[in-house]
Amino acid sequence: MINKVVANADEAIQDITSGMTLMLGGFGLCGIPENCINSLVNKDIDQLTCISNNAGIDDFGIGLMLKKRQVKKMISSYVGENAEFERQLLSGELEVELIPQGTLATRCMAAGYGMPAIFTPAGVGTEVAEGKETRNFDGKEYLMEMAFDADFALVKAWKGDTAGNLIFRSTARNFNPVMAMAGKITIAEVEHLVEIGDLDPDQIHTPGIYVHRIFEGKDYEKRIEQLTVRER
Amino acid sequence: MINKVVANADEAIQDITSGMTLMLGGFGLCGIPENCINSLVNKDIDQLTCISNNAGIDDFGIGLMLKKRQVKKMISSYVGENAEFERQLLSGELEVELIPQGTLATRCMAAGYGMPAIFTPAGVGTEVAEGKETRNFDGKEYLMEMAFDADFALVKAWKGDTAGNLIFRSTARNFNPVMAMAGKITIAEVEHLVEIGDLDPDQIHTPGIYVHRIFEGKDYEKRIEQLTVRER
Amino acid sequence: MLDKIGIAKRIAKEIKDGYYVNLGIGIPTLVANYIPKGINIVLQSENGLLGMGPFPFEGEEDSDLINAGKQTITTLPGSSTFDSALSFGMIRSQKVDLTILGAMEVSEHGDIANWKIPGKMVKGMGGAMDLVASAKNIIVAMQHVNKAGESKLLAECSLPLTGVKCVKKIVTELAVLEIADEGGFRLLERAPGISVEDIRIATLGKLIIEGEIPEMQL
Amino acid sequence: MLDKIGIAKRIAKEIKDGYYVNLGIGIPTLVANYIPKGINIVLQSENGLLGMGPFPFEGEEDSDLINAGKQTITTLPGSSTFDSALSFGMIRSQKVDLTILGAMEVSEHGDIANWKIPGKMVKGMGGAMDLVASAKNIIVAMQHVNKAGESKLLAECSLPLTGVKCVKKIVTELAVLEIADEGGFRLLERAPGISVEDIRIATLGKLIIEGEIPEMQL
Repeated sequence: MINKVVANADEAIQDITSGMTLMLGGFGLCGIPENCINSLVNKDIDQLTCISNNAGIDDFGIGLMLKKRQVKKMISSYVGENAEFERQLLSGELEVELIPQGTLATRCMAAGYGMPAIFTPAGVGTEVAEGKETRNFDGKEYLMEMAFDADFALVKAWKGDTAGNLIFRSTARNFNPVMAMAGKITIAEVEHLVEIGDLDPDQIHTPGIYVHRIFEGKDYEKRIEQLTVRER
Repeated sequence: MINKVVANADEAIQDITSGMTLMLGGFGLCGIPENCINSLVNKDIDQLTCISNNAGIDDFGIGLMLKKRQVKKMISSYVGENAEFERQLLSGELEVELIPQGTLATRCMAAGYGMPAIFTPAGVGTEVAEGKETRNFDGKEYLMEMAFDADFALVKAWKGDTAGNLIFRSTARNFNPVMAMAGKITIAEVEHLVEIGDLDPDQIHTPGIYVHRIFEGKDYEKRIEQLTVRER
Repeated sequence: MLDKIGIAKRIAKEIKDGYYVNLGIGIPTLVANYIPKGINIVLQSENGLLGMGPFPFEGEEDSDLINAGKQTITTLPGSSTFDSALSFGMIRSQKVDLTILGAMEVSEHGDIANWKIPGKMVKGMGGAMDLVASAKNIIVAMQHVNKAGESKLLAECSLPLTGVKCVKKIVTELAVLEIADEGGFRLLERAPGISVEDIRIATLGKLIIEGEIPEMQL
Repeated sequence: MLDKIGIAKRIAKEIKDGYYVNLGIGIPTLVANYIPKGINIVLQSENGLLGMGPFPFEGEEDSDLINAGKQTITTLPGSSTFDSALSFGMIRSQKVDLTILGAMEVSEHGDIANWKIPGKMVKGMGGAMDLVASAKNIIVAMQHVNKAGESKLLAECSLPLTGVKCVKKIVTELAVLEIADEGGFRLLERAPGISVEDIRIATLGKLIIEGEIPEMQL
């Protein structure tokens, strides 16, 4: 069997080059591919287009790539939790395409399901609809939105096996499974890499056919963006 | 909380009436909603349209409904494993619409995902494409296929909880999850009905929001259509 | 006049037993605290969770378990997790019974603007456009007038839209109103101590007043 | 001339290490038995399984575990199950590297007919139309001529089509042929004991013969 297991993030991302389009899983800082991001930051590449729901914070996640000026364009639904992002955006150094969160998720899913386009009502009648084809089904208007085309998808799972099968944990699942399905090459970093046969086939969220490289990440910080607690 | 749990199949299907469109999960005889089918057979209704990948065999599954002449139309990808089906088809008593298996699954999924139509290359250039809109994306032709609209979806799961969350077992999953998402009213029969909290939230295949009624089925036969074994 | 908690309490009365509900950030989040006794609902968080529970006790927070506002939360028995595509799938297919969210402006046709102020840093629409375009029942929780004293209930929104013809009901510190089919804000209830005239003054869009307008019961 | 096992053995040589493969019913199923040593593949069954194993031992069959031919099967370590929509999703998105299936007719443009004979009971296309429309690499395993002695390699298919311009390669009891970009069956290999002339006689569509045609190695 072709070996999908690589030693670490550096090896996994070695052929990512300047100008490529990357998908990065996660919602806020939850479930982001920390190891891959750190390796990207240490690599001499730029002009990247990043498809990711958010853009990290100043000192963590995609924010680190922004600080190193590696990102040409962000395609996201909600951004601007960090000062450097705002500075680059206002100065015109960074291009941002804001799209509805469900559209973002569904355009990933469309790629993974081999559907070239999907219809969604999100954004009808708003500036999101500008330049897009609309279509009426049963009296309701929909926008036609195209499947994404990404060179690499970088995702983070809780467990994975050497065949590339992935299991996510709680809401750290978010965009990771749909992006895993959508990359031309998909790299999965996992907290626990196990042997084939160790995972229950019925519990796998992302079948290994969608995953090209996998490694066990290290030193996960898993930062919390908004710590909210209640009184005991 | 509104109680989704019903006592048995008779109660679950009590408001299914003649002329309705039903989705029935299963692939061959694997994962079919046996209890619901048996209750339908005992009910004085007919003129049903059934969306189901297959049509059962003479003495089991949807074949029993055919024998009672309850079915006006089958929408399936592969049929005719039983003599009565063939007789009704050739005599014109039964209408059959054959559609590609992936198209069948994806039209269910489209309904569950609130997408009015999807694009698939399956059937382009064949008689399946007749009367359908085709569209070229990136040099490849696709058919536009519409989401299904079913009054009821009848599915069978392995485990379920009282909130309607479902877990399927092995390849008995097949069409069940996508049909569960697609019914206006979805009825789930399960081998094991458990309390909320007994299932791991990360392992649920069909979230309870899609399931309106649930009951623990009884006397499952789970027949095997093609018993194939190897020498020890 | 209602305070934020009053608005949340009044909206809570709109919720029926068994509802699946998506709550936006701000006042909508407070609604969860005032669900009437005997009513059980399931909260959907669009980042991939059904069955959201309260904030965790200190020290029990889980970085893998957050809501759409990125706050640490808990799950309740019967909860389920799923990916973002399925999450918006259930929103688009109208399995979520009620969406409650805030707004900067609402028009008398039910248009809503709540994501962008030209000239200011735009953070994005998140899931708001999907929610308003899909939900079968949308209640807006907001102040009747903005900080500059201008009405937020207008003939047409002046800000970039989030969605068109989608809002069903609006609860403000002054009133409960519904969008009439023919257009216009139909006044349903007055807040305690608020007169119809107070509401008329604070409403720039077409206000429809039919018969006696009762004071709301909380 | 090859028997069915010979055809399966020859096709097995087309399979590369790490391939995800979907095998149709009949001769294609036999291919799994002749995968060369050192080559590991993963079999996809379109009813919702990756990592299909051999038939179970007697008494170990599981009614919940079948393949697309409804036969009882087993799973191998590393397998995964999923619903039918995802199954065809991975087929449409070309994650399945190779599809091997039977055919009644193939045209010199790569069209395939394998699901319907007018006037006979039609059972349906199952997943065949999805597979042929989506797969990036399709090999047809079939007899060169039908039972009436008529060629199944034609200028145009006479039977209702399953898919157009999709077949890449054909392995029959007589030959290995590929569909040329400009149309036509390009002869690649002869079966043992079969001459180019034998193949020419059995092929009604345009046959392209370039240079020496080697005998196939099994």
